[in-house]
Amino acid sequence: LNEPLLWEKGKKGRCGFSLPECDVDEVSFEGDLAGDGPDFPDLSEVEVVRHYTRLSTWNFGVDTGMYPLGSCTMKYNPKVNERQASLTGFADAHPLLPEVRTQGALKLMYDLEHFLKELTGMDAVTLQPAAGAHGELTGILMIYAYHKKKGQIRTKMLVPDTAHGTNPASGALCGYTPVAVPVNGEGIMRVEDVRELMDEDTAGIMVTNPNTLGLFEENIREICEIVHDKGGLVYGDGANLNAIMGYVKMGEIGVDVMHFNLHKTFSTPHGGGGPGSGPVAVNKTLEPFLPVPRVEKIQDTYRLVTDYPDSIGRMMTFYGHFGVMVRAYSYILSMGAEGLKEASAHAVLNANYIKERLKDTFHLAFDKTCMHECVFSDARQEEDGVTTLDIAKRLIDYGFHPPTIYFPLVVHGALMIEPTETETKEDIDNFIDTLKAIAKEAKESPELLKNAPTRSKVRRLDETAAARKPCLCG
Amino acid sequence: LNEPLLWEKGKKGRCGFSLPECDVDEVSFEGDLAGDGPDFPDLSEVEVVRHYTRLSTWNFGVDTGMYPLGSCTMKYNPKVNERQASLTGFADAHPLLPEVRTQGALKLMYDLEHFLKELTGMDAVTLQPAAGAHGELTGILMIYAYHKKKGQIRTKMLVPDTAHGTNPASGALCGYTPVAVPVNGEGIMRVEDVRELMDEDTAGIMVTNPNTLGLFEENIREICEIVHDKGGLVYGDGANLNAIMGYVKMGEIGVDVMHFNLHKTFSTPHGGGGPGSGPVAVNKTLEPFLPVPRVEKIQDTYRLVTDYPDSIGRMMTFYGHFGVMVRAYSYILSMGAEGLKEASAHAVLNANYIKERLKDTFHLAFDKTCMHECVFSDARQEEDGVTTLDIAKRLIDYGFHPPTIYFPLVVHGALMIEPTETETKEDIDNFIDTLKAIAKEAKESPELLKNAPTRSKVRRLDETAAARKPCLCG
Amino acid sequence: MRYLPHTPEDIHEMLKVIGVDTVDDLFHTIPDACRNSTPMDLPPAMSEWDLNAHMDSLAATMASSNEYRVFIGAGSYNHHIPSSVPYLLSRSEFATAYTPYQPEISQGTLQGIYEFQTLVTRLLGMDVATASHYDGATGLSEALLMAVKKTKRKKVAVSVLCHPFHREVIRTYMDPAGVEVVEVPYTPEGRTDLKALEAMDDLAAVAVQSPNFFGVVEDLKGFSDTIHAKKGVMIGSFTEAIAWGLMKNPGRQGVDIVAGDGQSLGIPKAFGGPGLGLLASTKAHMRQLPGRLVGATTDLDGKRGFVLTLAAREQHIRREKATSNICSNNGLCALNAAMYMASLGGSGFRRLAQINHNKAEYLKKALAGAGVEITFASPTFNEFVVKFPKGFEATYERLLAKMVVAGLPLERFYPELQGHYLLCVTETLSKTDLDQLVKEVTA
Amino acid sequence: MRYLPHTPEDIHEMLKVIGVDTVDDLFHTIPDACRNSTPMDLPPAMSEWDLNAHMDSLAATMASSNEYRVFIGAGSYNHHIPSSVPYLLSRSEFATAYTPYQPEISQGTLQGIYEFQTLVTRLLGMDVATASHYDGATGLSEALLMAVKKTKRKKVAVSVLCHPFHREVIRTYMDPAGVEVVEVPYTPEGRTDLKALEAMDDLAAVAVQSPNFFGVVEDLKGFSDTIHAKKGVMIGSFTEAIAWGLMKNPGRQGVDIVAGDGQSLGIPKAFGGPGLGLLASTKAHMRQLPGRLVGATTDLDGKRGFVLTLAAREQHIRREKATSNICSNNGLCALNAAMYMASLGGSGFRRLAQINHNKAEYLKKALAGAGVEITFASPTFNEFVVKFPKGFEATYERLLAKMVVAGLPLERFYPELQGHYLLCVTETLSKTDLDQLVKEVTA
Repeated sequence: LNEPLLWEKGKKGRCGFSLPECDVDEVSFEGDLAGDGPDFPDLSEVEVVRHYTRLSTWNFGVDTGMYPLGSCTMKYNPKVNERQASLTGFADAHPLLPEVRTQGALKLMYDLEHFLKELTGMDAVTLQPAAGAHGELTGILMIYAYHKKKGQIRTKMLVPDTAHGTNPASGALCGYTPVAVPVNGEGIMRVEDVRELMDEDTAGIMVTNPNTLGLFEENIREICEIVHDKGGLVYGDGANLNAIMGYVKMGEIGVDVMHFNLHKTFSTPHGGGGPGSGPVAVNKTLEPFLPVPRVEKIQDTYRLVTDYPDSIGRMMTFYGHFGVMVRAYSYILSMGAEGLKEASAHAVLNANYIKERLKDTFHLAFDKTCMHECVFSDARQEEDGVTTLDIAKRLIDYGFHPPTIYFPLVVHGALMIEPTETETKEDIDNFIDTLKAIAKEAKESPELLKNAPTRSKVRRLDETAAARKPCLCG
Repeated sequence: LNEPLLWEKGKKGRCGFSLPECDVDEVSFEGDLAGDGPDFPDLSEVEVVRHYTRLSTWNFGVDTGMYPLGSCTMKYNPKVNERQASLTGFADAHPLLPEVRTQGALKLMYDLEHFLKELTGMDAVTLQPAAGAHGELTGILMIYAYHKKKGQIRTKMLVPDTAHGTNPASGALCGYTPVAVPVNGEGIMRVEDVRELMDEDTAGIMVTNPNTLGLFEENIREICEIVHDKGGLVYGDGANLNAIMGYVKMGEIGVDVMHFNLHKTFSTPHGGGGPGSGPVAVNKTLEPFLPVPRVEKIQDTYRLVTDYPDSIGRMMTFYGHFGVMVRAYSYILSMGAEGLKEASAHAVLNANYIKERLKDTFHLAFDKTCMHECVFSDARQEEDGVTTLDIAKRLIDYGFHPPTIYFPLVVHGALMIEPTETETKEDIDNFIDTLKAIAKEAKESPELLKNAPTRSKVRRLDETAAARKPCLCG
Repeated sequence: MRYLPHTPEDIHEMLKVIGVDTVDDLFHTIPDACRNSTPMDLPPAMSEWDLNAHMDSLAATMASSNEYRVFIGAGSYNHHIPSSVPYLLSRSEFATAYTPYQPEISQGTLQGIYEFQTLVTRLLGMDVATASHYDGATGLSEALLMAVKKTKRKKVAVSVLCHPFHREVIRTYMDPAGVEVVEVPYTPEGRTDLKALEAMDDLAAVAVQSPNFFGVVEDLKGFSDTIHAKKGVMIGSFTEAIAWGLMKNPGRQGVDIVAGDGQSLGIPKAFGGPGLGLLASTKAHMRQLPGRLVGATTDLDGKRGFVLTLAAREQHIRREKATSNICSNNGLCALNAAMYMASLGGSGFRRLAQINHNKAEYLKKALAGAGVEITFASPTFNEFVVKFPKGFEATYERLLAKMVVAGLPLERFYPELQGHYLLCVTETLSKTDLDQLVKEVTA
Repeated sequence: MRYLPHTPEDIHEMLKVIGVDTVDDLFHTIPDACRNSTPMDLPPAMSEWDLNAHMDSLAATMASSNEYRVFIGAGSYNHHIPSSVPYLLSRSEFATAYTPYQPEISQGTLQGIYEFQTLVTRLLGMDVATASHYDGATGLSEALLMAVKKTKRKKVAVSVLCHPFHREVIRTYMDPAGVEVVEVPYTPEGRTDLKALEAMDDLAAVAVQSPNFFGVVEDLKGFSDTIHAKKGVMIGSFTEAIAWGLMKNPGRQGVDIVAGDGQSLGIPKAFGGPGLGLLASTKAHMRQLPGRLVGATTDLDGKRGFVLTLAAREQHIRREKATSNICSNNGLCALNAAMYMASLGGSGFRRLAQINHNKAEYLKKALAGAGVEITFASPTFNEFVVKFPKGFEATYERLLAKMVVAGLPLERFYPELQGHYLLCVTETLSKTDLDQLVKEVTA
């Protein structure tokens, strides 16, 4: 079933909205500043409903099937949390209401901050950042403010070459030039490299742990010491927190500031690319620099406090993505400490199971126990002229979402698989068997992979043409 | 994507339900009457969610596209009415609460009865019947009770041969033998036929008006008079009420008792076959026989009253499908009198438009102005060996739900099309063009129709085998 | 109007094609004498927002089980419903479809109902289950009519401890069918009197509910043996389906047809409906079953698929010779129940039943300990009858003001049980709620 | 645990394949020194039902716009949202998908966002719009950074009538980038002072909000002309998108980049977020835009399809050289806004804006008539500033007790405006509500 673009439908004069009668006089809006209103198509409600219903059927979500997108933690999103977020008291609350009338929301935020501190052993949290990258920016701004307060302008930032692109990009917004820390033969950073690269012009280091190879940075404590010794600070990227809940507290291993991806680790729907939420936790050193407003409890009353002279300021108009916080808070309450630890345990179990069962079929970048994800490559399939992209597209025909591909950059032709803890053994086995079948097809009839996908709404799309002659609106 | 049966999934010990902790002592349930609990598969929440999400994608609903199923009135179901039905006060209300704590629900029922009276000019309404056929049964039981009260046992019931199968079946439950009233060359009943068939052994007549050919029974007043003269009563089948709201009041043309299909005319979702709701309206003559309890307003308090000695009794455990009533009530309030009349007007307009544009392509059973539906047949396609079934199945490949087929029985190979008022002209045009294209295919490449559908989850199913060796559970 | 897409131009173009001037011209086949004498007098159309406010105000008057502690069951039970279930049910492909007459584009509904039928047979120990009926009462009435047809006898016995409203519906259905209904009385233990049944003759069937209206678990086997000896049909019924998590199922007790109410299976109480009628039987009664049945078959390519089957029983094929007049059933409620049963699973279902039992027994014991009379000593599930002290009406009102509904007065249904109340406890009530009731009742 | 499907057997089998004994063995790569010193101290796991009750109790403390009459806008607006929109948005195919990296199975999101981009360009009269940003403040900050990069100048001017919180965010973003922020003051008419801008030099850009924080409609054209004469970039902003139903769009006023807040477009206020940042520009700035862009293309068969495009601007390709660090955006909110705009349509959008205007003007006039000072005489949309009589604090509290929130005190943001309040009126307030406010305020 096809479905035209919105403006290829409808007819002037239709409306899919219940326009209220106007119970006061008409007052015309006239003069130079008056316009004509937007040129939108006019649709009836049934047209709108069918349009988006059809569009939705062309999408693949977690409810559709396994979505092993590495470093994205596409776990199942509990339906009950949607109920909580849509409660009138939350969804229909204005952010500037008098504080006495918003105690429930403030308490929720206050408690959620506390939970995140417990999870990480950090000292203070801001929930304000809108997404992971926004949290990174917040963290780097705080590092910047910290050095500035000490009268220092540092110009560099250590960034391992396994890092997400957001790391160097966030650093750049504060004027930091990234300095690459190479990965060693074991897939992690060496102490010596950091010792060599770290100096007093360097603001600190940004570490993702476990890193994007799914490997725990075993030298993290020594690395943190080196950085601290040179007056630097350690930034922890929390994208992979789902691997270590209940096992490692970032605050205890030397991390000074870290962000969370609430939507990943705490199971809120990713919404086709957002909204996310990227709270930031800090230790005492950085606490004065947290964004305002902060939520505080003063004699049984929760308040929004802005009186922090060293604060980096506001990161968003209001208090962050409260709707996402509600879901994450609900998730943590549903799981409890044991449940969260078990989630990490099962996430790691699933990744290692996949690694073991597939390592004879696909080249394993680093053959050692992984955490919540494992990284293969197309090295063995290359000889048959088959690439990671082909393998990924072929998975679509079998009803799976492909893994993350061509990342991390340190692995040529990477296939980065993160099953998460919510997949059943049966689905994981099915996924493994499918990848084996695809590897066999790669040898025997590679054209099946080259032509894939064939069962989707569209076949492979011309991305080059899209970028060369951008057509961004209709 | 395929999806196994529930019990082909899961593993003992999983659970998709949040079992509460038990805060009281365990008390074992023992002895002869103790069992082992049901042998259900154990599934996690994600398995349940994916199972039904996938199943849903194999279905076609009104939100999917045009659903011109004759006599089923598959109009668009407003989303806002789902909100109303799920309000805690309604969804979470026990039917046996003290009346003082259920005034809102009772008022809603009371007012809905009033609306239905206004729509039809009838004198009293019961909302209790669970579905159209259940409403029919209620009506016939009242006719039976009426005659019985007069000391008469009548044995026959006039039923036009255009009637739905539920009509004779409902009559049969009260021991009435149906007597067929033939349709004339104009597609409606003749006065003479009724006069000839009606006698004092006949309880009355069951009339669907407009009838299932989509034609108004123009002689209805005379027919009613004849039936009344012989002491009979006139039953009105409200299945096709969507054609005449604001144009005809059943109570004014001689109907003594009629049912509504709330889910059809008042736009509640059909749920893949129910729940429906089949209120019954009566005139003063039959009012004493209405089912109990009845909703009454006594000094500003709404009450459920059972004290009606002539009542036929209860038709359901409680008060009918209240959840459906909420939606229908909301729909009527959203439309108002003018909106409802306009709905009928547009429904009739759409049907006539289709009739006009397709009558050169398909044989039209009765070539005259129709009401809300029109009936074609496969007479012209027969010569190419193509049947109504083939045409219907081919429509599926084009993204339309097929019309009602092989009904009414009086038209050989009938295609009964009811577009409803909520379809846009564009979709109707598209439907018409598709049917024309199919007629062309029938001539040029009939195998396309014979093989249809090809784009659905399954192809044509072996219904004979299903009935011969029934496999009704797994 | 957002539900009516036609613009004046659309209408104009369409009329031109038809060849008439106005829409009203299309109504010319309606004789003047048949036209409305007066327009419909309905409230003016409301906007979505006014409607929301209006419905909120109506709903706010209701003592919902979310706010009140409601100790009433009696055919409608307050159980927790996982959020996943209404979410899945709201998918428009399920909700806005019709009866699956076109199986190729209805496999979602069809597989869902096939699974429902299977879960019901497993729950009840039966061979076949229908795609649903309206509710327990109507299902039970149809079950009795099945027996009447099968045995060609015109008398049925119904336990007086079948739900009083079910018995009323049965009378409504049986009267014009010329079927005599006799009631089987109850014993001082709150059970249906088997001895009384033994004395009855020419019965097409006997219907016994377990747990019965007093919450007492009945020994269905005894009734099966007795009615079978009389060549009648044994019909089992129930209103609280959760009980089957602990009780021996009807199939293992010789029951031929089971007709019960499925509202407990995750369906909102919704002021009494829509609920769900469960109707199941042994193979011998399969072709007499009323209503839809879904069966497995294969498609042209040999692929598994599902269809409505055995239509030869139904009104649209057999008309007056059909086994019933039923057309629409409660399909979406059946799917709802299947989703709920799938969410619980076998292990969860049993555990949930046990929790219900624990809580009800706790209250029973606590009330007894506080001196309240527990009327019947027999084992019960979820519900039981108590006799509250004289003057309890005032306590009842006081509790109501405190948002507690302290059970259902029974005198209306059983005049001999003056001062008696039927109390229901499910997993939704906490120990605190139960303790509060005991405290208030005995205050 | 319903979210963790593994049974002990599952785990056992998997461990066997891996070749270790326990799950904890898989954590051996974590040095002992890195292990948790103490377990996490979190509340015990709650059942769904306890969680529901807990969340209900938190939500119940909030003065929701459903129960209260809230006369506050100031960046978050109370507009009616059709039930169809949250329903469609809840479809899991939209809600539970990730960023559409695999376009073949993401055409729903991609077409939806392409349509969103198009509607935004039409709303604002721009050539290009991004797939969304976090909110108005962050979008506006990024817009200023675009101008800084483009002009290589290190100074930007921001109207003091841009939302105060937006200005705070701008300062946060600009400081480490070494960009100086100067504020353009306002005139006694409540408008940004164009003359003051004329006196400023070396500006990369000026940002002006319209309607501004006082609700006053600004003449953006004047600012465009002035800043263009200085070879700077004109940035338009807004917090109330509905205003474009009546106001001349930024494109027609010479604006280069528009960065505004889209929460008004059918997105719940949700205590401030998630909302929606709208970012659009003329073609000249296209390749400097931060964030995702969806473009049309064709597939192997020549069929129309959509992909994320111009990725060379983005962090995952360009890393530190990217136009921004943004990765996740507010995609679902963008889809939400598109659904809302599609539901209203062009005609509906304009009419809705008119109704908003009518109501706000009604209140303004009624208050003025009752002797309340309307601080600025300029034309406004939806919001306006009043000076309430002395002692109004008590009235404010009295109204709060009556479930009315009588505007936002402005002194906190503009110390010179002591006793002044910003009042907002949308279509959600009835004449009765407005009359009540007037009556109480002047009582």
